[in-house]
Amino acid sequence: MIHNVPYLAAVALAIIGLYAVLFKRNLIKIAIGISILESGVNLFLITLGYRENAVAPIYTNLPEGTSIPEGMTLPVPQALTLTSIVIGVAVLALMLSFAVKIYQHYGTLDSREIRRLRE
Amino acid sequence: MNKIAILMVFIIFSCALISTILTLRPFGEPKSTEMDDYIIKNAQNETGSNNAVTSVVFDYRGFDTLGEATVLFTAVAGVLLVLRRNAHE
Amino acid sequence: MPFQEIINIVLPLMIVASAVIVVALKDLLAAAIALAVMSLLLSLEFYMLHAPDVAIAEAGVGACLTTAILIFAIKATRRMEDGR
Amino acid sequence: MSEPSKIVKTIASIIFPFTMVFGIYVILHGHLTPGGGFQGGAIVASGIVLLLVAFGSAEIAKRVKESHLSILESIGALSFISLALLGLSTTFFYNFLAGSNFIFGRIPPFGSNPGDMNTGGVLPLMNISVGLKVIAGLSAIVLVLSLFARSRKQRKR
Amino acid sequence: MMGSLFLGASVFLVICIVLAMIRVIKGPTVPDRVVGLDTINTLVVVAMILCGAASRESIYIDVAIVYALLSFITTILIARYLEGGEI
Amino acid sequence: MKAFAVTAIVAFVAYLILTAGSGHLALWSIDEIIIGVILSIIVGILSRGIFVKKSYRMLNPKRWLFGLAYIGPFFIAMAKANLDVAYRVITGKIRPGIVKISPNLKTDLGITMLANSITLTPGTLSVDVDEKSNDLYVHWINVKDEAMKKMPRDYRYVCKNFPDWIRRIAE
Amino acid sequence: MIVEILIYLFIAIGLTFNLLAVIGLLRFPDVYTRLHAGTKCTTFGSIFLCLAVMIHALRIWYLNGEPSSSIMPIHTLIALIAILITNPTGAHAIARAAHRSGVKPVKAVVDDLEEDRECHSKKSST
Repeated sequence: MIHNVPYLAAVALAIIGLYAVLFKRNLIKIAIGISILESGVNLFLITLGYRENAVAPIYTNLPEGTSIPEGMTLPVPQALTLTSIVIGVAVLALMLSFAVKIYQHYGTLDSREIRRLRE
Repeated sequence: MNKIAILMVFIIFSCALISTILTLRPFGEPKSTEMDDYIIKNAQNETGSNNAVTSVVFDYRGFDTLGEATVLFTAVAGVLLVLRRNAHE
Repeated sequence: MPFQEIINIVLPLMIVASAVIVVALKDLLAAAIALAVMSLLLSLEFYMLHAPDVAIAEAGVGACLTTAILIFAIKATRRMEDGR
Repeated sequence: MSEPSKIVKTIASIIFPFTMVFGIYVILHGHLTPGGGFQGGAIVASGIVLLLVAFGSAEIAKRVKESHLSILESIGALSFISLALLGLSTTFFYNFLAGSNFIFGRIPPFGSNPGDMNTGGVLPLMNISVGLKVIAGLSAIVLVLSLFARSRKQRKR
Repeated sequence: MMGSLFLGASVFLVICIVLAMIRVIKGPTVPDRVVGLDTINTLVVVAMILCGAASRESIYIDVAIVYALLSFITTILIARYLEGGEI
Repeated sequence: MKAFAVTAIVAFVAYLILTAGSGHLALWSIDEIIIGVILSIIVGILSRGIFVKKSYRMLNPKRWLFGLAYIGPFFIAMAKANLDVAYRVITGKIRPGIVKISPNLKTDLGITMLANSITLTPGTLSVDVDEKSNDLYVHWINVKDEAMKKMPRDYRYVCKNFPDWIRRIAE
Repeated sequence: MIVEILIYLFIAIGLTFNLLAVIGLLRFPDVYTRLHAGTKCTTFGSIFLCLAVMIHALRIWYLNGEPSSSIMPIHTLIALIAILITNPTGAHAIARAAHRSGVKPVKAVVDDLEEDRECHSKKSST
């Protein structure tokens, strides 16, 4: 169980992010919560691809004595995480720009207040 | 009423996530599929690139990168659309 | 390698701690700083898990761009989470 | 009150070219060392944030116009898709340059090797095109947000 | 031999990071937190270099260079916001 | 044009240092050098007015020799600084204050080097700089009474003879 | 043999100063004194740790003799130079921002900057 701490941390990050999304009322805090959730997913994917006593799947100046399929971490989860990170920053920028625009219109960032003002 | 529903959703999701973790393989010993071994062994010959991750990103799974580029483009267009008119006023 | 295991136990706990701080802080600027710390430690964790590609991406995006975007947004709106 | 201090300005002007060199290095060596189009693009965009912080947006407006950014983004997207289309005789995203002894067309020996720039087939070209796209997109986001924040502040006064 | 030495040193640095995080958590004002962030930046760069040397991978050190260059930008960005200038 | 050339050459050298060890042509391979030339032209165009402003004073190699010689006293002062901070961390004896010194340096590079050296040497930390007269405001962790007597404070108490060194290097 | 002793010595010095920096960060009373500890000691400690790595890598280069083993010492040197340039500047920026946002030094004997700013504001107001 103690060795599975990275998995637990990934799940804990996801739960914290979910908490922020569901219970916080500030729009910027909600965006931050989504960002944390996404970090949890990234950590989970990378942790799935980790092999003990292995190095990254890059052949440039590989240390001597590395066995080729077993001595390397899995490349596919890393590639997926790579695309996920750039998508994350783009989506965060989009969410924040919406939040800024909403603040300009309604003068508040509170989600419930905005819902009340809209009616 | 609304608050109770949100709390229920939160608790159900958390329980699902935690119960998933308990059934996973131990840390550091992944189940290596045939695909991963194939990519690690043959990436250098087939794509000529030393970095297996780059060859996965742009060659074996190029469609993912295409989708990612589309999402990036859409997000940038959205940000410009939302904010730019205001900057000119 | 016991050292590797120690690192892999301590770092995730710190990441979770900083995430808790991010959610708990009322000052959004301080939350942005804590988010920067979280992404810093996350990048170190990726590095320790032998994924340098992802570590560079997380470093470039999390260290500079995310904080920059958040601070611009905070500047355009207001700094405290609740209150006028 | 609003100017950054002289020391920060001087150090920023020293750091900026090296950030650019390092970002382009990361983009170009994506098939040899950790890095690639996304990472290098993020680093170059961070260099633009550095300019924005140290010298203000007037300095950037002298150098980069919005039309430049949109042209860069279009060039990146178009070259990416056309590079993918060129391999269509076999499949989409087929690496047609690898092993052809043309530009970037060498195949490295199997196993550990010191790394040769002239390998990788279409991967370096794709890295460059995605890098252009990411540079243009992220810099546009940052510039527009900062302009918006500034205009909000002026209206408040 | 040398590898485990460098890894042990980086474990020590990670413990230093834990102590520096206490300042980020406690810090009464925002500048205190930024000081903590700055210290953690330097410690993380050094820890990355040590781990790269421990795993005998020379290409890993690029990540440390990226961090050393970019963390500076975050610091002066927050400093600019704090002193109230236009960013 | 000269600014462009200087920037491009600096970028080229930086690229060469980054890619050292790639081939057998005295550490570099021919591909890297070709790509380095293209890259240095791009970087030169991008940052032509930023890296080099107006003065070309630093092109003189004598200044670089002085800069190398400056490392010695600087490193000794830095070691002293750390022992000093260690002493204050353990005992907790501090007597802080912000003092103003006028080192009479004219160029931006000189004042930047002085401020960074002051930050790394014993007990001092540069807080602010006057934009016009280049006066430095220094946070001093252990204010000495001798330094407080005259109003234009004597900079020798704060930073020894570093301004003289820097005058030789950067002015 | 002597090289190994040198590496051990440098790592010990570096770790000691990094630990001192963090303790100082926790013990000192206000922002400026914390910056003293957090900047000087971490820079000094990282110089020694990087030197240890560089000596180790240079020895490998000397024993091995291939040009590709020169990558590690050179890149470590670049990272060290980046730390050396950016760290004091960041400290300066934080100190200036803290002073402008109104954080006063605790138990200060003298504060010339505050006096000068008050003089300046009086002059401009009258």
